[in-house]
Amino acid sequence: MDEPLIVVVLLLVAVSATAAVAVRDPVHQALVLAVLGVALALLFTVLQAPDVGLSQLAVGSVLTPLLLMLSVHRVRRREKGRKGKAR
Amino acid sequence: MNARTTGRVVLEVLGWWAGLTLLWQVLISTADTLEWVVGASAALVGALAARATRRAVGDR
Amino acid sequence: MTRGARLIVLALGGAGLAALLVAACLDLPGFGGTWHPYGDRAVEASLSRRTANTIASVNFDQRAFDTLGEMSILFASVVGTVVLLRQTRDEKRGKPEPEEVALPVRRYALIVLPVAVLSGLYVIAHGQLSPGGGFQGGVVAATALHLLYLGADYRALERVRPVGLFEVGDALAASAYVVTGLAAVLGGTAFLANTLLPYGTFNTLASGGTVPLLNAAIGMEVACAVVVLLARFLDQAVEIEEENGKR
Amino acid sequence: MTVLPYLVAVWIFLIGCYGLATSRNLIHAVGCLAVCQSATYVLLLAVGYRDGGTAPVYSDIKPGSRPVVDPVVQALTLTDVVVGATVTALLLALVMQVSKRHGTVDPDELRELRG
Amino acid sequence: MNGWILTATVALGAGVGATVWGVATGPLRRRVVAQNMSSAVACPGLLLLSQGFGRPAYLDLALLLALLGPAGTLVFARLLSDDLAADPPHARGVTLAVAGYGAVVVLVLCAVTGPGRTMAKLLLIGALLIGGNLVASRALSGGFAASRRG
Repeated sequence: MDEPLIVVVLLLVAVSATAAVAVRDPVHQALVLAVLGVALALLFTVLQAPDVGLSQLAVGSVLTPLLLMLSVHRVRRREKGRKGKAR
Repeated sequence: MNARTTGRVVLEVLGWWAGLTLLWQVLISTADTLEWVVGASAALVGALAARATRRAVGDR
Repeated sequence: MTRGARLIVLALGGAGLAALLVAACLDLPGFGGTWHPYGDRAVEASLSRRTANTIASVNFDQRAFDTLGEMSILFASVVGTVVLLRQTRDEKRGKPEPEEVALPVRRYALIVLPVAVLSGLYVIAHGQLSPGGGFQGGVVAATALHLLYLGADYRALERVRPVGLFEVGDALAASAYVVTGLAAVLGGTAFLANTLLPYGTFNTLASGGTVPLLNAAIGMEVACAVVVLLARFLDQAVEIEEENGKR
Repeated sequence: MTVLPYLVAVWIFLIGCYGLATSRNLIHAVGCLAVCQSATYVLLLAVGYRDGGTAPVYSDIKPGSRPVVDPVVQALTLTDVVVGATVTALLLALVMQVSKRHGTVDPDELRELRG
Repeated sequence: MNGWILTATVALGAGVGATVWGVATGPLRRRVVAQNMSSAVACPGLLLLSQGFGRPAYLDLALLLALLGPAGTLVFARLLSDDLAADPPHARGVTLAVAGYGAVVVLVLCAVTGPGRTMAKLLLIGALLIGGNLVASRALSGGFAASRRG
């Protein structure tokens, strides 16, 4: 009944998942993963699973990007500190 | 903390509490007594959080 | 193994796996079919216990033991993270610097934070009625608190977030779940069986027997767990410095 | 159409595995693992879907008035989304430890350090 | 399939498709704007879907997205403030256009549902969505002064 809608959202998810892997920089990947989270939440809504959609929104929009970005921040700061010391 | 600041703090928390209880009533679909009780307590938590954050940001 | 050889092995394995998975997909019951024997029975069981949200009924009533397992994974990974990211002897704690934040952003954070906390509590409290539940609402309420870090700075967040209390809350919520399960055993039935409380009126807050209780326990558990996790990550990213003398 | 959602799940899983194997940065690898995880969610929910069905949540519709989708797979998925996020956090904590001990997060460089 | 779902299909396909493309390519300043737009476009889509499926309960999803989407953008604005200060994004036109789209969707749905709790909820979601996205895009273009953090 809602076939075109399901196909469109499925394709959005597939494309953004591919982009999340193809993008090699972790900061850029965190940005793509945030969009993938939104796309997945849309897919779950379309597949009539609002509970799962809520779960995905709660986790994917803030929590996962925040964790990834904090790790990147930490690792970068460390590398910068090492380079500064070596100089 | 003198009486005037205490009064202002109480007023601020009460304002948030009333506003958030109203908001709870918007979110739910049907209201009964238990719903009001739960909503009022959740709004109280929110109001205290609002007060605490404002203080944490304010006096530095 | 060189990079090239690794890619060849990956391509071979990937192609084999892809072929098997596609073959399996072609044999699955078609997408959108009408044959859902478990689903139909789960809906019936949920309605007989007057739980409006069937998914909450599956999670906290019919498969409550499975949720206990999920909760222990969550608990274990939080404990693991806390142990991994503790402050070691060669690290010192620096003072986080105050941040310059544009006024509209700060005002937005201060206004939306209570609203987001309330929405998180609403999602938890209405878990057995409308879409939502402890897992989702817990994450929302915990994330809401971190708007203070995003809209002001880490020092402000530290003032309103006693991590020790949240650690205690995490443990208390986990044991509350188990205690609710054991209460059913004391009541003369099986562990986590939903026979203790009256089922109530359909589609009201008190319906569903022990489902709301377990739901609230999970909500508290998840909220505390996320706060503790993020506290460790923020400490590492913002506060903890390494000693200069290292290596 | 009857297999497209399953094939999308397979594609997401395989592309995630590819990223995991070729990643040059452990943080990126953890992100790829999150992509792999989402493949399982898509597969499970696709299995539970019913044409013309709606969610079995009766807060705003009458029971029995509309066909409903399978709640069991949804319950499995929704707990895993949240638990998966905390497991991701655990992996990221491991990555931070690796960076502290060895000063790099490139798997190839780490191999050279050990060997 | 009814008109609401058809509209949602077109809007989501075009809008979210564009943001996926925007977030996967180009300079950092375009990627963060695309990330911000993804929640701003998806939220009205969820409202349309809720109406199209005839399920007011699905509005909770839009509510959470309106609350948390801008918070997600603030994460990036916060932790990338140094990079963004060197090359600040300017996306006033896109932001206003998407905000207008959100406002139109909310107003149309309000007109259809009529007064009541659902309408109040819709207006709340609309206010949070538009306010949040304007603030988030303000935060991206210089909301956090570039600091000396590492």
